Amino acid sequence: MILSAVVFLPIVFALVIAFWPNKSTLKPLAFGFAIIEFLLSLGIFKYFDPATANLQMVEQYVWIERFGISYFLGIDGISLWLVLLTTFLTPIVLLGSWTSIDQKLKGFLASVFVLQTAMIGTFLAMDAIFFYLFWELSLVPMYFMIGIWGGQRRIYATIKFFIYTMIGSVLMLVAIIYMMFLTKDVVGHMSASLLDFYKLNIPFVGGQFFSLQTLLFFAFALAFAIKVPVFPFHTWLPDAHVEAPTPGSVILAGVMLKMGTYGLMRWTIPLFPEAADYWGWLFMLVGAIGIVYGALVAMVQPDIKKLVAYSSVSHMGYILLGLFAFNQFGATGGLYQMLNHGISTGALFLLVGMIYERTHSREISKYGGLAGVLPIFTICFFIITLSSIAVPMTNGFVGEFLILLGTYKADKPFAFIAVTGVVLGAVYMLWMFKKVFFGEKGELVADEHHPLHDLNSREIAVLVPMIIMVFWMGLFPNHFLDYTKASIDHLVNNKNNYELTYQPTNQSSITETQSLQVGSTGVRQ
Amino acid sequence: MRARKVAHMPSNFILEVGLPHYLVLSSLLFVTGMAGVLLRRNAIVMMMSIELMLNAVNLSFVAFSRYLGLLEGQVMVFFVMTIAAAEAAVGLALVVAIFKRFKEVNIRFFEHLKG
Amino acid sequence: MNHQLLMSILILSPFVGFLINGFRYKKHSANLAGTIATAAAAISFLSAILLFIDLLGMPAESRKISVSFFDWITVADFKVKAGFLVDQISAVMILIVTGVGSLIHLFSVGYMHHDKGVAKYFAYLNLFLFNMLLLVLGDNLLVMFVGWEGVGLCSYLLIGFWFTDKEKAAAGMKAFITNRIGDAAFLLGMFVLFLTFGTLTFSEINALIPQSPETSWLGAITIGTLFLFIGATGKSAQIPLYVWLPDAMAGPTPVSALIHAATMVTAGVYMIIRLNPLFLMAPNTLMVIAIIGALTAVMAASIGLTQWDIKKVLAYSTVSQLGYMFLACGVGAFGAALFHLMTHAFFKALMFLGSGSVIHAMHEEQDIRKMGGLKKYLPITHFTFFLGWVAIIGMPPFAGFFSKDEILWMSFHSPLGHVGLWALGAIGATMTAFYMTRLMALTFWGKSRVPKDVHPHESPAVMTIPLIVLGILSVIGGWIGIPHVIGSILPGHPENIWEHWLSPVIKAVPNLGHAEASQEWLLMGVSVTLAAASAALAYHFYVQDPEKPKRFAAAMGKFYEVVYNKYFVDEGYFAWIINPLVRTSKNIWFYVDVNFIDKATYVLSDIVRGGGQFVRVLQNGNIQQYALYIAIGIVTTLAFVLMR
Amino acid sequence: MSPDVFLFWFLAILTVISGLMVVLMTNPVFSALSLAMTMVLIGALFVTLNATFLAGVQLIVYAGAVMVLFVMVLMLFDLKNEIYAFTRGKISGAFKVGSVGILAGLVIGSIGLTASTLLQSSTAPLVSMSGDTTKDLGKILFSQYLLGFEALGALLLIVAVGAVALARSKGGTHAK
Amino acid sequence: MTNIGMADVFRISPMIILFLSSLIPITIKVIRGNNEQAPAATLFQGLGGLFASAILLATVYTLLGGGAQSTAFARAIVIDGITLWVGLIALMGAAGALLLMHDNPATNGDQFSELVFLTLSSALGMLLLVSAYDLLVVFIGLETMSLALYVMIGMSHEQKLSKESAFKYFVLGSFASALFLYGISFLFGTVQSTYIPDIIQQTANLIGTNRLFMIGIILVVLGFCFKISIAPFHAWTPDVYQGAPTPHSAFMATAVKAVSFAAFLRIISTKSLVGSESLFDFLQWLAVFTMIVGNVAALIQNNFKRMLAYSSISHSGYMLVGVITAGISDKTSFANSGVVFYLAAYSLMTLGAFAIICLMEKDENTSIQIDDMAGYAKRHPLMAFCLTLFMLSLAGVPPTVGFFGKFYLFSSAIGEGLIWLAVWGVLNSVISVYYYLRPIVVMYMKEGDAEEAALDFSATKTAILISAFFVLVLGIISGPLFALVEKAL
Repeated sequence: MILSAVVFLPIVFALVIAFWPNKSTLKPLAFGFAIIEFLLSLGIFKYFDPATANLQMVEQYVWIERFGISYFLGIDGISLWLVLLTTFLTPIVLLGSWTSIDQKLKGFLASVFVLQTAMIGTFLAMDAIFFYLFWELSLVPMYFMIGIWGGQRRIYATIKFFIYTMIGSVLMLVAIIYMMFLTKDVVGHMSASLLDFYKLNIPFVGGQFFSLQTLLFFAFALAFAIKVPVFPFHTWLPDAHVEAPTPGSVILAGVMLKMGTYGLMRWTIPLFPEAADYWGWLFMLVGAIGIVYGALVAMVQPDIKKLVAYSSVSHMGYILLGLFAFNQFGATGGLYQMLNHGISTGALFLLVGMIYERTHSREISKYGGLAGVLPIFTICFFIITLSSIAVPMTNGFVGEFLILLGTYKADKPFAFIAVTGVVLGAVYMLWMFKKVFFGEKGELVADEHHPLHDLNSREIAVLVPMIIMVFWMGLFPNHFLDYTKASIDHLVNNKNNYELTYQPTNQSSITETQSLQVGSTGVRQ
Repeated sequence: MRARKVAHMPSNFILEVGLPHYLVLSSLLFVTGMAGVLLRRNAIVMMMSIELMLNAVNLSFVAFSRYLGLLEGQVMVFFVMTIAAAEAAVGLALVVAIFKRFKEVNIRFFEHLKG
Repeated sequence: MNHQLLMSILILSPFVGFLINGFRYKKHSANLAGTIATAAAAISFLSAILLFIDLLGMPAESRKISVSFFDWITVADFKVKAGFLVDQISAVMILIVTGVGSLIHLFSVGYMHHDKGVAKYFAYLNLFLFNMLLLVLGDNLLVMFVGWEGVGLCSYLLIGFWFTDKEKAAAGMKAFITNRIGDAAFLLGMFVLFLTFGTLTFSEINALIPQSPETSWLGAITIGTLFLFIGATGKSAQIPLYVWLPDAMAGPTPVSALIHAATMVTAGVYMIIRLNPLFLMAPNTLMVIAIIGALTAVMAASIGLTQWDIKKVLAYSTVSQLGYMFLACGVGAFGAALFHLMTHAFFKALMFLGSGSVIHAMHEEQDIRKMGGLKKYLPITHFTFFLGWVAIIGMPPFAGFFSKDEILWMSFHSPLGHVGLWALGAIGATMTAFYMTRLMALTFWGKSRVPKDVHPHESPAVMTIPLIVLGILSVIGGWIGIPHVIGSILPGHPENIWEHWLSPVIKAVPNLGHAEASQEWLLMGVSVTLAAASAALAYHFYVQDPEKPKRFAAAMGKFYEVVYNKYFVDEGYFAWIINPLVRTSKNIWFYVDVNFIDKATYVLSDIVRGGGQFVRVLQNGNIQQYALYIAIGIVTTLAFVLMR
Repeated sequence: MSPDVFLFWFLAILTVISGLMVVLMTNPVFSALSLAMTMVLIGALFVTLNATFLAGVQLIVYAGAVMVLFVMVLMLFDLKNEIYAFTRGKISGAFKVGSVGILAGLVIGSIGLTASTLLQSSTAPLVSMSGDTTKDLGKILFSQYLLGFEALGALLLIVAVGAVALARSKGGTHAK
Repeated sequence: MTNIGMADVFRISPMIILFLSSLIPITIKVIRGNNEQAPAATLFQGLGGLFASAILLATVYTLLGGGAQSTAFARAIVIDGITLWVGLIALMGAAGALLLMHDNPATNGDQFSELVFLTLSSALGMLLLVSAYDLLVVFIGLETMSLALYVMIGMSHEQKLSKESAFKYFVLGSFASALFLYGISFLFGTVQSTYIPDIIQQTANLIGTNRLFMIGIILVVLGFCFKISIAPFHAWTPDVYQGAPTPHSAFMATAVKAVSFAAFLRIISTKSLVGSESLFDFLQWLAVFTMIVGNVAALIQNNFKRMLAYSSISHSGYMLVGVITAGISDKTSFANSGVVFYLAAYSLMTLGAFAIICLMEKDENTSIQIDDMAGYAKRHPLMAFCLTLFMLSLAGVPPTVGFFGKFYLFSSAIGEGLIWLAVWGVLNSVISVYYYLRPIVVMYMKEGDAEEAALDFSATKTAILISAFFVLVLGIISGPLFALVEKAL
């Protein structure tokens, strides 16, 4: 039950907020709700067994019997931290937007909670259609968030965001449906259960694009690639980030992008192992290009937020690289980097939002010398910058190191390309840092009429958890990796006949618990 | 093959009148009516063209009925006639209503809805 | 005492200092902040001494204090512990780092007395110490890398300490980014080593190395060590990544002394020494290291001949001296490298602090053309600086002589060495003597060119005490490594303690032949004579006939211009790497993102919209047109279906 | 050429001509008259097909009632020769004529190709159709097609009410 | 000769009750001396009739259980699953339209009784159409439905556009029925019957060989394509939807479309038609063409109704995919039920969307431009939310019913191997997202005059809220409903 509660509690919160009569107590209420949700999600640890790669805390109920669609929630090491990341970021986001969002507050808070449900659901749903439902649902609140509370070109950005993501996901829907028909032969009835999908044995023909597994692979991969976003599909991201309000940017960068990489990890790679192997180079290539490209373009951005957005492209390139390295280092690093990116980029957006609140400008050239005026802000920004450029002892380093190691092990040329990202990452971040914080006071900073105030206690309270996480994850990665180890080992070692099982807890289960040994027969070899 | 057909067709075709003749006649009337709908701008003439089309259909029904020996075809015609009359009534009522409003029955004046 | 606790104190004491001063970042009291920081450094130094004493108490073969705190990263067979190791090498290093560090902290109290950000300054300094200790103590490459990046970070912070000056902030950034290039290679090196040996722990790597040297250029060890060496060139300012170090002089002078002379910049050398058995198995890499080291030594020295900024001269001197250390590593004389590292730490820290004292006295003036004759104003500074000077130009029996001589000798004598390397080294030494003498002459001797409004005065005691201590060390520091040929003629035949101490952890150069004492004497004599002669020449140039250098420079013409402008390396980097990169970035952003990908999307949407417009035109409101569509539809369908 | 055949050709040609006249006459009244003539001729063709009852109905309902309705409305509008009787666009005109022509060609072609097989499948005797069919028609109408017949009744009611309502509709609630 | 007795009358009792109740309002009006009674009373009479008819329809179906014995009047009609479900959809659509008419300035007030009569009559024609088992009855049903509609549109209080649209609808509709009828005549000539099962039975023999049969079947199919507005037979749709009073547009988009599809399904949903691959190929192209035309044209519309009209065209394209699938699949039921479910879903959401337009119309001459909706979210937050729901549902965003409609539809297509159609479908739904989002954008993201309106209830709002409720709830629990539909078909 705890998973259901974690997934759907935010919706309940959203409803309560929508009908809450008192406008002045809305913010504390919502913040309290978010904290409750976070505490509840911590409860997962009580039942979570890090030693097994099995699906845990499974809840499965028949939903649409005709198509074998079920209400199917489950958690394993891959999704655990992403769920936690979501619930962790939400209260921070709410606290961070305490003063910046004043208009249509109810709608905003409700959107945040609906979004939370959608994101957690995406990470926990183990049924393709159920997953797709959350996947698409997440677009709507984010669409509103950008569109209503966003900047000047918000409408352009939000529609671009929506349509880009939609294009990818509808093809995935077609692929999902097709696979549901395929399950008929394996489990005897149509099924949308991911566990049944894993049992599929889809014929693969190397070198032929129009072959079944390849097409399905690309249908899934495209959806996730656009969300990630992978290099040629990334242009929605800077626009969305720049226009989104701070909380929107934080959630978008912090969690929503992870939905793409999570999808690759959970769906694309284990479902289509041969195709993933065969086309892995392509994804490593675009990942590597993304790293360099994102960094180079970030370097010349005049807008801080855009810079951070392009840095996201670069960082997500690492994750892609790690995932398609197909070894433990890459996969672990990729997963870890998802969390890191959530923390560091989320915090960066929060910081940018804080300064934007003060000056109403994000133009780098108008700043300068901030370090002398806002020391605390500078320190926080600097720490997060360090995390972002993966300085050791911060979280970013662990992820990036493992990814690069995995990549080097898998495919050296890509590691060489990716390693330039280490340098370029420092270049654009520090360059920006120099321009904004060092040097003489810029026109905004020196403005006598609007003296800038350093961070207040609320803002510090927002940033402190992030900074703690930065160092905690950087110094004690094993605290986190211990939980993911079993799952990732299982994923990497059994990639070509990946299966998940679980101990059934209720009667209405429609999935057999015994895994069929499809890997040993059939076309897979 | 084709030459022989051309040589023999005319006499047969003219002398032995059968179902195809009626069908061809009906189709000619039908397309004439269609052409009327497509070409004439007067709303009433368009409606008349539609009536012409319906009549052509009737002819085809009756011809089938006759040559297949099925009375149902005539029943169909009966129904079609009634409906055609009803259509005409409604159509003319509409045209009158439009005329009252626009003082015009040329359809080129009814192009407000477009795009 | 418990080693773990001792180690914790050693490492964490500066960190605690950092935290305390960090949270007091707004405070202006230099005394309090300085006391805290210096105390933290001193506690660290004490622990280091205690550890060292423990180490001494152990039998020579198993001199090793290894402490592991927790498992840091564990993924599959990649297991890295937060483990620290004190052995003969790192023991020397921690003593240098904490000892010299403590002195420089103390010096800073005086030097930074009037600075508003003094608490911040000391926090950074302590943080640097912490990171440097991590670097030195780490028992595996990854922990070393933590410190490696950490010290780079602190260097960045301290170079850009006066961040309101754009130039200084830029210098910090330059340092960090240049270092990052090296770090990226360091990462790759680690990957190669991990995938080759399955571990990153020094002891395990050194245990797993193959028996015979690897001759191929593409062998894993060669490639791995080359990558590590590129990493070292970044940190230790070697060609081609040395450019950041002269700019790093933008930071406060004690920082230059600590970070950019004594400790951090030697990290690359230290890393190579740490992995000496591995490097020995990669003769190709060693060759590269030796050549790069020698070239750097000469090139930096030549630039040093022309500079007017007191700190820039010292900076190029540092680059040059680091070149010597690499030369030593490259010829397999790791012990000599570490030895020079240590003596260099003494005399270069001394000289930097001395220059700091001068600058302090001159009210932040760094141009030596505006000094001269300071000897009478700053007697202590002058005296200690003098000691540093004789040490660095390699005059026996000062510290620099022993270490540099050892390097030169080995570069000639070692099977990995070459007479050419020796020649380069000797040329470098000659130049060193020249520019150092020039520096002495222009600063302290001769006529005063001090502007009228500046009244130089001797520094307070907190600043002179460290100078004195370091001066003493510069004199006696070399005596622990007296070569055999000299030792044999000295009374009491002092042993080469240094070699003896290091022998368990430093592999000797294989196939080292027997050396003729006369040969060694000869080379020693040549280098000392050259140095002395060039020092005399410089004295003549800058004290006796100050017009000569100008004439000489004019005679050299273009060549002087090139050298004076540091061979235009910075400009070259800008012209060929940085500017093109920025331009490319702008272009790809503009052409790929904005004008291609987005345009393509727009074109797509325009096509869709165009389709909409087309349908809209067709939907012209005319019923007959609509009926025509129906007719066309029917005709097409009929034709399609019936004709098939 | 037997009288039947002659009659057919005579009626057919006249029907086509009058049908064309409906379309081609620029004066709507002439069109209406041509249509009336066409309907009469079709009624005559019904007779040649032994559908005498329908021929009668055709005359009464179509040529009588419907045509009267048309002419009446025409008179109401008092329309003369029209200047813009036909559509003007040349391309669309070509398309229109072309599509109609092709349709005719396709249908006639199909009839020609299918003619031989058309009657083979027929098993019902032709003789039963020779006599008066009115009675049989009535029987079928009130048994097999009863529902349709009833529905037709409802339809007529609807149309009647509807036409009245349409005629009486005064326009907007805010009509001036 | 067949005997016709009370059993047959029982089977058509839904239609009878509908017909009778349709007479009530006008009779009362006549009795009252041509004075309108209270609109609410008229409305309730109409709704009552529709409700009673629905109940009876369900009862008849339940008692007969579908199958062979549920035919009536010499097999002229059949009460089977399609009849039941699509009949219910049509009645629901009519009821919704009535609710809208009650409030809409273009339809309420004067002549409301006649409108109710005509609406119910049109619904009668629809019931006839969905239950027709004979092409003749199909034709009669079609005409009854259409003629009533022509009049309804022409009766609008709005004087200019509605007349034009009624006339256009009438001319094109008659033109299409003539073609349809011509097709029937060929079918009659070749099959010698207009009875649908006969035609289906004979299809296998005739389809490849007999060209006249082919012409007949094509003309009949295309006649339906006209009614369901498949491009290029769609051209009437935008003009008529725009010009007609909004309640009538809603009526057309829901009920008319649903029953036309149902009748189409009846004819096409048989394996035997597959004999003509070319026909099915062509229909597939038509489906794709329709989606594209509808979507790209909707993209650039600013008039909300016109946009919805084009969107309705594109939805016809989606549903045609389902119809084609039904036509080629062995197990007709799945695709059939997919189409029927989609019809229900589409009716719900499009009714809601039109209802909101109704709500915005101040007087009969208003035309709602999308750009005019700025600030609507502030004025009517609840309604704006509902419209958002409808738009997202139309766009096929889960968990609304629109998503599941598409899911079932495209599932069936994919199951039958028509993947490329499904791909076209989903890609088109991406295009559609753009224009469905536009009203949302304008409502929420553009500033408009914004004094919050008082919360009052009206018939239209009731319709909106009910639709919204079902759009959401049926989305979440679509499974049981789909199972029910599938069981019935």
